[in-house]
Amino acid sequence: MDSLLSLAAQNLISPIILSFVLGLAAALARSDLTIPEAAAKALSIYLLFSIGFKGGVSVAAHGLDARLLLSLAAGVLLSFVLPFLAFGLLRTMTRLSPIDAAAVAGHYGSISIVTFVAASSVLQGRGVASEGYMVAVAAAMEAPAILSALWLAARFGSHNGPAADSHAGGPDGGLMREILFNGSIVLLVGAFLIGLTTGEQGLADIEDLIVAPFKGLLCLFLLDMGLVAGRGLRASRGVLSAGLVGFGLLMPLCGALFGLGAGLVLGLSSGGIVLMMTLAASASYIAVPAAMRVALPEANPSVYLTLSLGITFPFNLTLGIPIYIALATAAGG
Amino acid sequence: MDSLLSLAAQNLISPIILSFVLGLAAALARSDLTIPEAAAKALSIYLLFSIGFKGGVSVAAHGLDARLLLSLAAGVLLSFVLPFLAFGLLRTMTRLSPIDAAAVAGHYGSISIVTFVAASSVLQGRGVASEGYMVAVAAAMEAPAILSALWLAARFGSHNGPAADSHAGGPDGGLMREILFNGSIVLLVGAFLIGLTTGEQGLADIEDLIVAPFKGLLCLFLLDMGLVAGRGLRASRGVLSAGLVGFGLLMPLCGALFGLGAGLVLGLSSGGIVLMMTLAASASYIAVPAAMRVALPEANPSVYLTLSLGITFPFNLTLGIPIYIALATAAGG
Amino acid sequence: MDSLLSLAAQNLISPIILSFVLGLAAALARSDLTIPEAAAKALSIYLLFSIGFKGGVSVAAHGLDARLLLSLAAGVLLSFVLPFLAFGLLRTMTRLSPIDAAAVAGHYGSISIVTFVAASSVLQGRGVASEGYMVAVAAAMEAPAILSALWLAARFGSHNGPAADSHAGGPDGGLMREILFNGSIVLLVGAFLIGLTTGEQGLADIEDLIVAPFKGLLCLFLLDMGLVAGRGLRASRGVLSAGLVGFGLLMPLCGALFGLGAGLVLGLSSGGIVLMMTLAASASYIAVPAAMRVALPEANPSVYLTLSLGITFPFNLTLGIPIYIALATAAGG
Amino acid sequence: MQTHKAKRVEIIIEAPMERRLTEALVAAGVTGFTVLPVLGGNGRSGLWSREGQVSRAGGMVAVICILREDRLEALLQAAFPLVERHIGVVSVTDCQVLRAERF
Amino acid sequence: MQTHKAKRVEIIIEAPMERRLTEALVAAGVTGFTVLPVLGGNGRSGLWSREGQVSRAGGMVAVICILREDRLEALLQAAFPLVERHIGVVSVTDCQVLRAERF
Amino acid sequence: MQTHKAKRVEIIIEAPMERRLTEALVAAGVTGFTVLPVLGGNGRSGLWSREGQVSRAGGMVAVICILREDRLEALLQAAFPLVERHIGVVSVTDCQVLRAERF
Ligand SMILES: Nc1ncnc2c1ncn2[C@@H]1O[C@H](COP(=O)(O)O)[C@@H](O)[C@H]1O
Ligand SMILES: Nc1ncnc2c1ncn2[C@@H]1O[C@H](COP(=O)(O)O)[C@@H](O)[C@H]1O
Ligand SMILES: Nc1ncnc2c1ncn2[C@@H]1O[C@H](COP(=O)(O)O)[C@@H](O)[C@H]1O
Ligand code: NA
Ligand code: NA
Ligand code: NA
Repeated sequence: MDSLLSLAAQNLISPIILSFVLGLAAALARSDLTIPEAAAKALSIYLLFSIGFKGGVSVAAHGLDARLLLSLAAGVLLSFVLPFLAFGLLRTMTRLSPIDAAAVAGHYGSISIVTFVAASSVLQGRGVASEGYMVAVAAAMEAPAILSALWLAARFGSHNGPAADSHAGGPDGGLMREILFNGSIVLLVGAFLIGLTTGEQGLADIEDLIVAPFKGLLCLFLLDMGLVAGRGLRASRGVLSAGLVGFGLLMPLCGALFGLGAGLVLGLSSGGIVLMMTLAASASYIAVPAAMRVALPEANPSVYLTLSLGITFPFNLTLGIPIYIALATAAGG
Repeated sequence: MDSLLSLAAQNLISPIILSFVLGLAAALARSDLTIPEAAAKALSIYLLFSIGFKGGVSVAAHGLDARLLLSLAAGVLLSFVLPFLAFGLLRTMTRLSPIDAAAVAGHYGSISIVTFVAASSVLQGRGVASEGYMVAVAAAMEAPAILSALWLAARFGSHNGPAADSHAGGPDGGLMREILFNGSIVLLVGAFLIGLTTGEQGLADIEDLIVAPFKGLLCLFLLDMGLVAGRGLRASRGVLSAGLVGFGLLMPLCGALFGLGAGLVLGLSSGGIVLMMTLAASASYIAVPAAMRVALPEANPSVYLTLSLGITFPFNLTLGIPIYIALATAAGG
Repeated sequence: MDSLLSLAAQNLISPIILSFVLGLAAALARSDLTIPEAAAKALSIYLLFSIGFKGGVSVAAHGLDARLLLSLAAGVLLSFVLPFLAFGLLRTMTRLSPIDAAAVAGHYGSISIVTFVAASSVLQGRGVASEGYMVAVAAAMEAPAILSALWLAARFGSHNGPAADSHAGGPDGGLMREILFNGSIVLLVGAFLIGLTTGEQGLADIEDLIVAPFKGLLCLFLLDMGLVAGRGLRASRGVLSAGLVGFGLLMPLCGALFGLGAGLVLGLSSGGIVLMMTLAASASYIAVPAAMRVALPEANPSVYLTLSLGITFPFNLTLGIPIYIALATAAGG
Repeated sequence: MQTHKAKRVEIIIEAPMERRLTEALVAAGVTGFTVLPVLGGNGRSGLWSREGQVSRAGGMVAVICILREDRLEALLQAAFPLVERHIGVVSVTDCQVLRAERF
Repeated sequence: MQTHKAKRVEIIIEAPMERRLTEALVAAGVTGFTVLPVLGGNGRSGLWSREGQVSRAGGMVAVICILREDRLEALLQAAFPLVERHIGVVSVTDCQVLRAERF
Repeated sequence: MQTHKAKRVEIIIEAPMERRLTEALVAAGVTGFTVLPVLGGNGRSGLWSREGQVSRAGGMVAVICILREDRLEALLQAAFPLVERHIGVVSVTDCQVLRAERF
């Protein structure tokens, strides 16, 4: 417990977290500070390319592993299953309509790559190794949850819901392609493969870009995330009931426990378990919202964006990651 | 005198100044070279974050200082007072209307952070130390001058001027909040506090981003400043009378003398005095113009933008900074 | 032959080429991955500034050379002459109209700076030195080809073609100024002069920006080029006949032979010959298309953009550069 | 100068739906349109701005389409199913164009 | 397809005034509008372009507002004090909308 | 509130021609206009989008010009030679403006 506290405190006093807090505070104080949209997108491309590449290089160095395929399968399974848990919790804890609950549930089965990056960064700062292929697991977990959400909406939603959608281009081939060839998945997997192919030599070529300034650029990205989260919280004050906030804090812990279980069963390293927990605990705010706008337009976007970005993301960033590290250590991971 | 010349020459043959000159020349030759607006904004966010952070780390290392508070107070005072001097000079030397003169005066009480960065960079290149908290002084000097300008406009402007404004949302709470929570102030102060909190450890985390490529990115930013200044000069050829140009060259020198006085009284280090002079000598072209568009819409924006960006900024960058260093040295600072 | 193959293979397995391939594949798979336009422009400004500057520093270090002027003259001559060769080939191999053929021909006389950068990067990776002033040759080769194209269009095009244009502001003073003070020429030449003036000292100031992360940023730029080339190929499937594709592969080889001849006559170093070949072999996709839209609006932009970016650029990047290196070595360069 | 009657249709729609809308337009024979970026807006679902978005999810675009009067009905039929269930605003204005043969 | 008469108001105004304008619109009961970016322009105060600006100070935005005819007067009353003293252009066009109940 | 009749002209044209168009407008006495960015579009020369461009070459912009009815002919005369040979769409709408003296 003691070490958990000191771990959390140490985590909180890092430029990365404080940059997020600065953005959050600026937005809540209604400052006009903004990161241009193009710069924020460029930063996210940098982060995806960089972690994908480094993951690939690490797999190239340590060799392919039977556990890689099992971990991918476990990630896909978690992504499929967690929305059902989330849906159940939401229907119990909140008054969300089935459609809204299904949409939110989809976000919690999928993942937040920035939370993953932040956790990797903390692990690295503490010298804890982890499996390079966890990046591929992250990519594999992005999409399956969307299908679970659509199924939940079709099963429990009203009749003119997702059904009506299909004639407007709903969960059709177009949407599946969009989800699978989503920019962030393609970039993450592509950079992973480039890293895998070019290995240490490739890394030496470009490490002055993808290693050295990484933490600093992550700070700037989190500054922007703080601004966006803060503006979202301000804009949707009315939206968040106590039940929703409770869900936004409870669900990541539940997800993390599933991640812990998976990690232990797979026999991942201690760092790998932490990353699996983080993936399971984190909620999407890029790929899934876009898919939901297309496939479940009746669902209220401010509910899922605010929950995922305004509650769960800051929770994971500040308290969640230290908790997952403590739990993984306690579980003898 | 000799050393002033060689100092100026050495200053002029740096990639930083030459990048500015390149931008200026390209714009005057009507080249279509442009830096995208989003990239320029991203660069300025980088610069503000970087110098704020480094200032904070330096204060964390050297300990808080009674002089910090006194310097902040001196900065605020200078920012309040200099517009009155500027207004007097403008009414004497030029035919500007009282409203236009008040608007220009506000710019000269406030500061240009890029001029400050350029001066820091020259000092650092020469191995001259300065107080880390001068960054906080810079932030404190941004806003007060705006109030002086509004007061001058209300006192000396025509009757339907600023008065009429108040019912359109003039120098009201909204405007005060916008000025105080202006993006660049928030970012500078926020990064300063992050640097102060995380100290050397935080710097080690992100110095590959905020220290190593700093000078190079400053070059690219100054390339853009040159382009903008050149386009401004071209667009407003008719606007600049000899009197206005004279003011744009004289006022920074006057401001610098006030800064010198303040620095000597405060007992700042030689580098600190140069920075205080630079702040007093520089004129705003970001925060104050935006505030003037809201509060003094009758004032002609091309007058104040051209003066501040097309005359005073290049003057400070090329000749001003060496002069201030020579003066500070001569004053035994 | 053997070494050519291993050279090509080695070239192909670099992060730079693979990033291009990733972009190409993502676009062909209709992924929504995009690099924001502002970020792509910012990257190209970085590349131009960086290679211009480094070229200037290298000339400053090795001293000015009589060959510099001769190389510039040779470059200008090649740029004037190659469009005639291209026009002849196009009229023989394809059914393009004279106007379209003239427009395409202009692209092949001019150059692609990214191909040049990629070749420099391969040379540097193999420790082969080259003349720093080749950057200036690149700048000198951008524009002359445009004049040849306009002349070809006027001579062989229909009567209401370029003639009608002149009254709409055609190949008039405005256009000439636009071509000569084109952003990329100005930036390349300007940065070259800054590097020449500030020399090694200037480089030391900013090398953490313009040297260290260069290869990594080139990867990101090529990722974007792959995306754009892929989208272009997809959008203009109908446009590319077998004859056109053949031209897009043959013309760079012909150009490279002219470049080889010029390099040998000038007595350039082995690296310099490779760069001269690369310049002659490469085709413009920035400066020339913009000029053609203004001066030859009847020419079909999808023909020249697809050829230059979708066929010749990838060919040069993957196979061309290793071939030119092998040829230059074989010629005892 | 000779001008001809036409209609100008402006559709403001969520960015993730842009591709579906333009495909539906093309399928309905409406092959000329222009897409403008949108910075922000306000409506029943509240205030938003592009710089306040993490992703394109909440962003919007404006699709402008100039067409002959007799094709308007086909366009509206094609666009309606998409804007009906999604956030979107459609307005139609009378206009005059040069070169009627283009539309 | 059934359409209904409405008005399309386009207000081009300096970027620093955007927030004040949209707040005034909301206060006047005009809750639907869309903000478009502006690249540059020309007017009595001369030529400008966004890439030639150091700051937003000189930039502008276009606010588009589609509303029922009977609300137009309220909008103009709300917007006028702001555009009067600031740089700004207001134009009103007749248009047709689908789904009248939204406006 | 008192409004006055005017015309709103919208010209969608290739970005490399923007400067020529606006110079022609100014030469024809049309000194007020606003330039909006364009993200993409479709037409006889096919689909394009700004993020799919390496250079400005294929990009377009929209120039909006509000002016008094009696100046419309001069504008169209000035713009026509440019849009005729280049890719471009011109539409004219009736509108109402505040402060007629500005136009
Ligand atoms: N009356 C309107 N005029 C112009 N744009 C509107 C209007 N109503 C809605 N919009 C735009 O459509 C978006 C979504 O509207 P809503 O579905 O009402 O939230 C808003 O954010 C605006 O960008
Ligand atoms: N007649 C007009 N049509 C369209 N936009 C205009 C017009 N007049 C002014 N503008 C826009 O409003 C800005 C300021 O106008 P002004 O106050 O006349 O300088 C210009 O830069 C244009 O962007
Ligand atoms: N009918 C139209 N309505 C709106 N924009 C159009 C129309 N036709 C063409 N455009 C725009 O003009 C560009 C070039 O058109 P085109 O010359 O037909 O290829 C297109 O990419 C669109 O951006
Ligand atoms: Na999850
Ligand atoms: Na000052
Ligand atoms: Na060539």
